[in-house]
Amino acid sequence: MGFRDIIKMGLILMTVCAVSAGALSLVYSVTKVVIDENARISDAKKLREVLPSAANFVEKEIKGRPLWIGMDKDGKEAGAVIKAAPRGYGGPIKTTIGINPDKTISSIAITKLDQTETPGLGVKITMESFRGQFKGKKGEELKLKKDGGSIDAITAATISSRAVANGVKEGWEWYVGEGQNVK
Amino acid sequence: MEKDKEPMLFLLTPSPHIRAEESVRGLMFSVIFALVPTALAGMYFFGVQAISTIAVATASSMLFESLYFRLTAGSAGRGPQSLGDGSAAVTGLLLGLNLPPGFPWWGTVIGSFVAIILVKHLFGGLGYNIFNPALAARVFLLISWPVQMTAFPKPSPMFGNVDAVTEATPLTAVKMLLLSHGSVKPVDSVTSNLNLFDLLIGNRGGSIGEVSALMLLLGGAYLIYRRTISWHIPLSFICTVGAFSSIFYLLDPAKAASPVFHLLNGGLFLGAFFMATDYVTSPINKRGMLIFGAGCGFLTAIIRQYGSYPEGVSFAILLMNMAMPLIDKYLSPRRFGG
Amino acid sequence: MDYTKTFTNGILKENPVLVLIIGLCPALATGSSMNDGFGMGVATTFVLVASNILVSMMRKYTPDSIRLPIFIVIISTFVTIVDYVMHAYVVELYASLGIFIPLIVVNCIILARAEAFAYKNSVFASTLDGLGMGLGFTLTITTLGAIRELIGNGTLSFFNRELFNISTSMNFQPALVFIMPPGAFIVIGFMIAGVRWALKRG
Amino acid sequence: MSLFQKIAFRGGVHLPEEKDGTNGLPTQTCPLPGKVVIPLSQHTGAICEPLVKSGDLVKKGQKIGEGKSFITSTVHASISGKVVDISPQPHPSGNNVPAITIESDGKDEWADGIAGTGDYLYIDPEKLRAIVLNAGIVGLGGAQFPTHVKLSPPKDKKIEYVILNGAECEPFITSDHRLMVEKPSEIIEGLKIIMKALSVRKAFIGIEKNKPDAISILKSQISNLKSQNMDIEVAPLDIKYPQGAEKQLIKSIVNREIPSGGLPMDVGVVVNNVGTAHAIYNAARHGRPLIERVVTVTGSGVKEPKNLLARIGTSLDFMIQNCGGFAGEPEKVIVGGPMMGTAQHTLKVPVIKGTSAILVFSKGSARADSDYLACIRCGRCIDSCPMGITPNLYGIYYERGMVDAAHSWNLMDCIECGICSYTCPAHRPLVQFIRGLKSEIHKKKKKA
Amino acid sequence: MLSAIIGLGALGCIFGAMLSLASKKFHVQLDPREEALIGALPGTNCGACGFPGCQGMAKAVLKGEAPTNSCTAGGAEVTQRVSAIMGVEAVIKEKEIAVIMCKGGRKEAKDRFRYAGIHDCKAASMIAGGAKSCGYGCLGLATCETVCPYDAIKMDGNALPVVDEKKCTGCGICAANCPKFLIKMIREPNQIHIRCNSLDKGAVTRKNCSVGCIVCKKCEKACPVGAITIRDNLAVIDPFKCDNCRKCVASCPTDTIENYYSGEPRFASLIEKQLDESQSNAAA
Amino acid sequence: MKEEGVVVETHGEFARVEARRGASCEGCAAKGACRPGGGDSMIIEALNPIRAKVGDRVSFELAPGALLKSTFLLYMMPVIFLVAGAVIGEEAARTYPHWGNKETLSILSGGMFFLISILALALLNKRLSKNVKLKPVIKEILSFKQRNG
Amino acid sequence: MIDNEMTWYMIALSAILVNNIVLIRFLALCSFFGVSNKIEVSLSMGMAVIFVMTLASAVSWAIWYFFLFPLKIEFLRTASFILVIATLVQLVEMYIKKTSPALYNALGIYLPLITTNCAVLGVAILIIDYKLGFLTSIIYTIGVAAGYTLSIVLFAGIRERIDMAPIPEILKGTPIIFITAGIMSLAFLGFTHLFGL
Ligand SMILES: Cc1cc2nc3c(=O)[nH]c(=O)nc-3n(C[C@H](O)[C@H](O)[C@H](O)COP(=O)(O)O)c2cc1C
Ligand SMILES: Cc1cc2nc3c(=O)[nH]c(=O)nc-3n(C[C@H](O)[C@H](O)[C@H](O)COP(=O)(O)O)c2cc1C
Ligand SMILES: Cc1cc2nc3c(=O)[nH]c(=O)nc-3n(C[C@H](O)[C@H](O)[C@H](O)COP(=O)(O)O)c2cc1C
Ligand SMILES: Cc1cc2nc3c(=O)[nH]c(=O)nc-3n(C[C@H](O)[C@H](O)[C@H](O)CO)c2cc1C
Ligand code: SF4
Ligand code: SF4
Ligand code: SF4
Ligand code: SF4
Ligand code: FES
Repeated sequence: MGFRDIIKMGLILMTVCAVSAGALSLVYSVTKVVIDENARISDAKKLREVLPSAANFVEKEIKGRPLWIGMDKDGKEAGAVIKAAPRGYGGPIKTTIGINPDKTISSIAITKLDQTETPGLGVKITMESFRGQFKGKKGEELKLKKDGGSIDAITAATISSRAVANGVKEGWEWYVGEGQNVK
Repeated sequence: MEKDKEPMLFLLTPSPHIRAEESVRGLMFSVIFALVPTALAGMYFFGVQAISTIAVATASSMLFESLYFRLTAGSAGRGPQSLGDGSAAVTGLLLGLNLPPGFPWWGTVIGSFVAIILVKHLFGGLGYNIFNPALAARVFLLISWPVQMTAFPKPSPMFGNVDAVTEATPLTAVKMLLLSHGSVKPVDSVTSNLNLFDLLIGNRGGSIGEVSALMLLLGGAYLIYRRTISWHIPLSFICTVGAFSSIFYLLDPAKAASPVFHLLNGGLFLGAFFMATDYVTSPINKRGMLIFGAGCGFLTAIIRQYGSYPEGVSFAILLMNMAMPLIDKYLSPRRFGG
Repeated sequence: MDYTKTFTNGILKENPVLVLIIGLCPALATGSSMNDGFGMGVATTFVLVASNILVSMMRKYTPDSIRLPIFIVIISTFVTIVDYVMHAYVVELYASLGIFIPLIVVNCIILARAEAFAYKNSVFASTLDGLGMGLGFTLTITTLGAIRELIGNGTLSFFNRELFNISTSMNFQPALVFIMPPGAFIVIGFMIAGVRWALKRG
Repeated sequence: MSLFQKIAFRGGVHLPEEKDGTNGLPTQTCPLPGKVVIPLSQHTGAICEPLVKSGDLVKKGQKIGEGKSFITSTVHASISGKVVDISPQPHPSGNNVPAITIESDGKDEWADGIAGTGDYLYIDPEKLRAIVLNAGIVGLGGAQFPTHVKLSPPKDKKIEYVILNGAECEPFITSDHRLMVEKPSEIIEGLKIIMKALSVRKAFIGIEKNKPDAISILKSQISNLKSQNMDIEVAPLDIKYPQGAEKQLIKSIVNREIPSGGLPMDVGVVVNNVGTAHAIYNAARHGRPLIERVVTVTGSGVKEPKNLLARIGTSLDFMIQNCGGFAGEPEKVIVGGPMMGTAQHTLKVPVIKGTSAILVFSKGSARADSDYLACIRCGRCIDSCPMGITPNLYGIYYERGMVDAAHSWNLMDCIECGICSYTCPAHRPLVQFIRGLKSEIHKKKKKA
Repeated sequence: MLSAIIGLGALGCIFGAMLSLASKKFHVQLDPREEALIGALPGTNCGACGFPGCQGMAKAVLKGEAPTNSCTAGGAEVTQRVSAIMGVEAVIKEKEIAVIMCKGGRKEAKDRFRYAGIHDCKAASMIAGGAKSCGYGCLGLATCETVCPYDAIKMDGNALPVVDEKKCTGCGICAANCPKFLIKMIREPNQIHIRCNSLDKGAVTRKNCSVGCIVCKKCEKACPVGAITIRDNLAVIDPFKCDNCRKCVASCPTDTIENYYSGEPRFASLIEKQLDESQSNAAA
Repeated sequence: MKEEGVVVETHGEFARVEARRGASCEGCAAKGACRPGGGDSMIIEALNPIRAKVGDRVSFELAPGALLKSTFLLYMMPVIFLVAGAVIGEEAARTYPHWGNKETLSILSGGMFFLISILALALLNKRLSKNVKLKPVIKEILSFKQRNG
Repeated sequence: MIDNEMTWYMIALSAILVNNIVLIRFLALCSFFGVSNKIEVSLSMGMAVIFVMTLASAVSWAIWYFFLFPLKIEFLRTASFILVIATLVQLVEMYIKKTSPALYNALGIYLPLITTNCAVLGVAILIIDYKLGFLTSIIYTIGVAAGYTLSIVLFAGIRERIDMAPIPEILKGTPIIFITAGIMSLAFLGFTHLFGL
């Protein structure tokens, strides 16, 4: 096998690679649109879910922490949405928190994709029966009953439950302390 | 076959022609005997629930063992085996002692199955299993049913009413504090109101067999005195836990429990005297035993302090079981003249 | 050539996971529920069939000395396609399969079939072979997922829909260990034993 | 005081001694048997060729068999009478071995030319070796290794110590003990001969502490030796089996370890049994070949346990009858000690040079190992193995046919002391496994 | 898109060149026949062929170091397949079968002592040569049964091994492991065997065992083709002379000689028939 | 670790053995499917203390100690150098920010150190390959050449 | 989850124990089961994996940050990484073969096995997904490979023992070693979230 062969092999592989690259960029350009759209939709959906009273949202930022101000149909402020990622049993739990104008919690959202708790145990924090407890609460109420608040922990998943509660409370405190001042 | 009138033929065996009194069965029964005080203490504090859990564990282990023998009778490659060697009883008893009082009976039976069939016999039976059967079963149950495995009833001496009231074991309480990243209370809020005497006699929540440090020490001392086990593994295990928990305590007393607390709590004595010493799954040489014990101790301390489980003894022993073949291979005894 | 045999080989007799013991990582990692297992199986089957076809089509034009890189490029092209398509259209599945989708590239089954079969056989036979192997893989990993999900979670789900839930309907206490890593190893160990036993009996 | 008291070999076990039955009984001389069977192989090495034919008349002490190699020995008629048969006969080893059968004429006459030397201490070493060879002296400690070979160390090995082995560590046996108590001066004279032959100044007599009378008697006999430029010391030894095994003996007394595969002379030591020293004395002083020895007949199956001075070739049957016969039904008859002895299937087997004891277990008191479990890895065998090897592994390797693996784990160092089998709670016949593996290794070596 | 094509194309070009360079240095042609051969062999890796496992033999056959009929275990069928792959004519080795040269089971030959210890013949034979009263006889502890890789030996109720002629492949492993050297490998067509191994004098043998060869020489006289001779107190059959006429069987007073395997007598010509069949198979 | 092969040449104390991947691949389940690197056999020089002849099938072994030592040298040294280089690069970037981007510096310096170690190894190798201890040793003749086969 | 802020020993602990690549994360299983019959062999294999994986990560990192990412052709990641890895392995093989044939014999045979070891590609992708810096990537990679080495050596020790045990016929070989891996994995769960990892 001489030098020519080596060049030839390189060229053949190059052709294959080029064809492959072409095909891929085609697929990429098609799917990228869908992927981005999906991501946008799911984000927007979550915002709307935790703050149903708002019609659209404006993204703001305070000291590097993002915050979404909700506006109702009339352009009136309808509350805010913040995010938190407290450390649970299996890693961070991405929590989306909606806060009513009266500073009570409107709702919180955690999907299965947002967390890595143990299936069958900690994963129950994604269930409405747990998340629903936060509605309308604020301040010291946002703690587990064991810690003096009014949230029932999930059986055998105190750690996950406490993480969520503490995360929500911390986010709420931040909002009440600093986030409110954004305009 | 033999006619009565023919003179008896001489018996020929290879030398030696005498042997020590010890037998596998005798050793196993000495372990059972040494566990009696512990079991009684557990029964005293947890009443009927403890009795039934121990009974179900022991009986089902022996049942699975005899079932397995019946199923595989006549298959080649095995010497004679029978329930009579007592090893299944030890496994069952230890499994029972490793469970919380009142653990559901079906879970106990599954545990016995895991111990006897999955971990012991599928690996070749007595003498060949790599992992400690009772412990592997305990961890299997812990992972599978964490709720039931961590529901420890409050002790209620003298067959009092032990229903329903569960309480966190001291180690669990400490772990919850540690996992809350200091956001709740310092560690000594838990440890300071523990009564040393209660810890010693076993008046605390926990698995049936782990609560009474005194009875465990008694049994362990008996085993060492009878030379059923040697002191190497228990001593190095316990000392290492003591040493590392002291280090952690000195580093940050607010975030670590005291060494005394660590020594008296959890399954340390049960593990060190009765489970890490299981012949089959621990190194065979003395030097290896020291390393094995120290490894168990180190892992226990690390898991207790930094892991997500409140108790690390079971995991530590299982992990060291894995290293046992390597230890054995590279720490062979010193040969004469070499 | 016996096409039926070509097709059925991969299902039991030369089942990649259970008999050849290859392609273990995706099988174990993603076979924690029936749904994910099936998804992974289909994705792999697609890559397998597609690359088998292409390799077989190009076999006359592939120089021997660089066939390996060519196969790799072909395979990784299909894998990337699957990656993006899944990301676009089955987001949840995509999220739970995670890194194991790009890793289909290194799934030894695919390269092995390209080398050992497609490179030497006709397009039709290669298609069948890919389908058979893929089916064997999919069946295995779906079964594995089903067993683990049923015992470990008390449910069976398919296409993201829960078919039934014995933990609520029959008060079954699922054994969590089965959806955790140890369960995967243990279940597949018994599946291998089962297949061996079946093959031995004929 | 002296160094040996602190040093001990690693491993070993305390065995029940069981010596009370016979250690206080003075040696009795066994009556003359009507017939003796003298195997042509009573030693390590080449088997003897018979020097007589069927029908020949022989006298006590007459050489009747001779080997043709360096490592071999000679055998002698132990009674006077007529050779009636030369054919394979049962041997304590369990096999049938060519043997000369002599029927007694009842006269017990010495052969001609049996004559000793007065100044036996000054025999030329070369000549002494010839005397030892022609007296058929082999190790009486059990291994029956030809003693003249031990007395001829190669030039490059300097021998510093002679050790007399009076440990007698096996349970039941008391023959060396009786010999030491009854013939102390002969033993010491024998030792002196050995020391002279090897030109060694320093010697030890190792005796387990459970024989205080032997220790004190021998001590009293060696008090005035310094003048002869010889230093003999009695070394009381811990009571621990296998204290008498030469490697462990040397370790205990002079704290040297024979390297794997080595011999005592590699560490400058020669070890001889006390009986061997006694036999050397007899040969040098009186010209008497080795035709009798002390045998302990004991065990639960013997009516009157005794120490008998018996002619080589006397059948076990005859020995036991002279001890009052069996007590109850005998189940197991062993030649040698309970740890290393060989079980016999017939009482026709003769006493040979290495036979230190005949042990009879009556029904129910014998160990039968047909049921054993898998190794539970308790480590007892390893802890107590005096050679620091891994008996438990050998058992497993035998069962899996892994001969090479066993070889590489030092199998060949095993001295077959039997401790591992003794201690194993799973009742595994470890020594038998080891012997099986050793024979496979030898087979392989032969092939190669 | 363009950058993609150029990018990957460039990578491909470089790697293609590098790899072809590498493969040039490495390439060794693999013989596809090897795979086929391995497929044709039984795959038990018994080692009877003298090579390290089936793969070892395949390589040796390829290199011409081993004849195609080296696999004794596989017999005619495998030889024929291997030959077909190698494109040579099959020379089928006569199959050998293990024959146990002892009939003295528990009933016929008594023990002289009770043995306890490792339950296998090799170990037992180290204790006074084994418990059997006849020093040449079968110890009945099934070492041959354990070692046979083909499951061809089973102990019968009388503690004697029985060879399953269909399963036995003639590998000879049992013969090599019997400590009493009782197993002989004998050409398959031979069916008449003097199943005794005792070199004791007739009288001694008679005392020890009811079915042993007592050296009465009746079979020697009965044999019309002179296949039987007496050597060292034992009658022996020359397998190449014997034509399975069975006259000696009837003549033996102790029933030592026997038509070992049941069923139709197979004569020497059988091997030819086998050859014919395999060749017609090969043609098909 | 034992390997098997056939002696193709002998010279003095050494023999050249043609070895197959066989023994080590035996355990791997993927052996049927995998044809790594194309090559299937290679020639190794081994010590020949038992005087195997050309054509003999032999087993040979590299002493485990030597094996591990050389593995360590060959594989771990470059890795250690790479890490050291990367650390140095990163530290340098922290101390002298104007030298350049942290990542770039660390990858450059890592790569350089790596190359240095490879070069060093190549030099060292000349000596290593002369080291008899690192050569495999022929242990056993498995079967003699069949001269008339 | 690993990030750039973690100290090197935390990264290593996470990779070796808590998220052990084989027993917890299910990568590199084929060679884990394939080349674990002997302790020495698996140790050599482990070291070879450390070497190749580190090299592959370093090169992939460079390709990503200097080539794919700037050119906005991220979608070629899988294809170019695997191409790089395959080439790399062959080059390494060639290098060793040339410089030290003796060592090549002992070790080289395991190199090709690594090409199809999914952990190599897996780690290359993970360091990109985790957005790790160069040094962090290398440390993480070495940690992962060390975790592989640890488990394969332990496993080999256990397998040497299992090979001597009377395992029921039906489970002999592959099934029992899977069950063994299962119990090992069970024990490794004890490290779950150690140090909060
Ligand atoms: C396998 C396993 C998984 C676990 N997963 C979680 C989890 O996801 N979330 C959680 O808070 N605790 C989890 N735990 C921790 C235990 O359930 C722990 O006992 C509990 O958090 C504290 O007990 P409590 O909630 O009953 O007070 C898990 C434990 C185990 C054994
Ligand atoms: C082949 C062989 C050669 C021996 N050579 C000598 C020797 O030259 N000098 C010596 O003192 N002992 C020699 N011995 C004897 C041993 O040292 C030892 O005393 C004998 O084997 C019996 O010892 P035992 O009863 O402890 O097994 C030799 C033994 C054997 C087997
Ligand atoms: C386990 C074991 C125990 C032994 N016990 C004794 C003993 O108690 N007395 C003794 O004289 N020889 C004993 N021997 C034999 C000695 O090792 C050695 O062979 C002997 O003392 C050499 O002397 P000899 O050649 O004169 O017999 C024993 C050997 C072994 C292997
Ligand atoms: C000192 C000692 C400790 C033992 N510990 C255990 C144990 O922790 N777990 C267990 O299942 N069996 C234990 N056994 C019983 C037995 O050894 C065990 O079932 C074997 O592992 C089965 O092969 C023990 C036995 C003894 C003698
Ligand atoms: S017989 Fe051998 S292995 Fe057993 S204890 Fe004695 S020297 Fe050790
Ligand atoms: S004494 Fe017996 S059970 Fe104990 S380790 Fe030794 S062989 Fe095993
Ligand atoms: S033929 Fe040989 S191996 Fe078989 S049982 Fe008889 S003595 Fe044992
Ligand atoms: S071991 Fe004996 S019986 Fe079994 S196949 Fe081989 S030759 Fe035949
Ligand atoms: S699939 Fe992961 S290494 Fe084979």
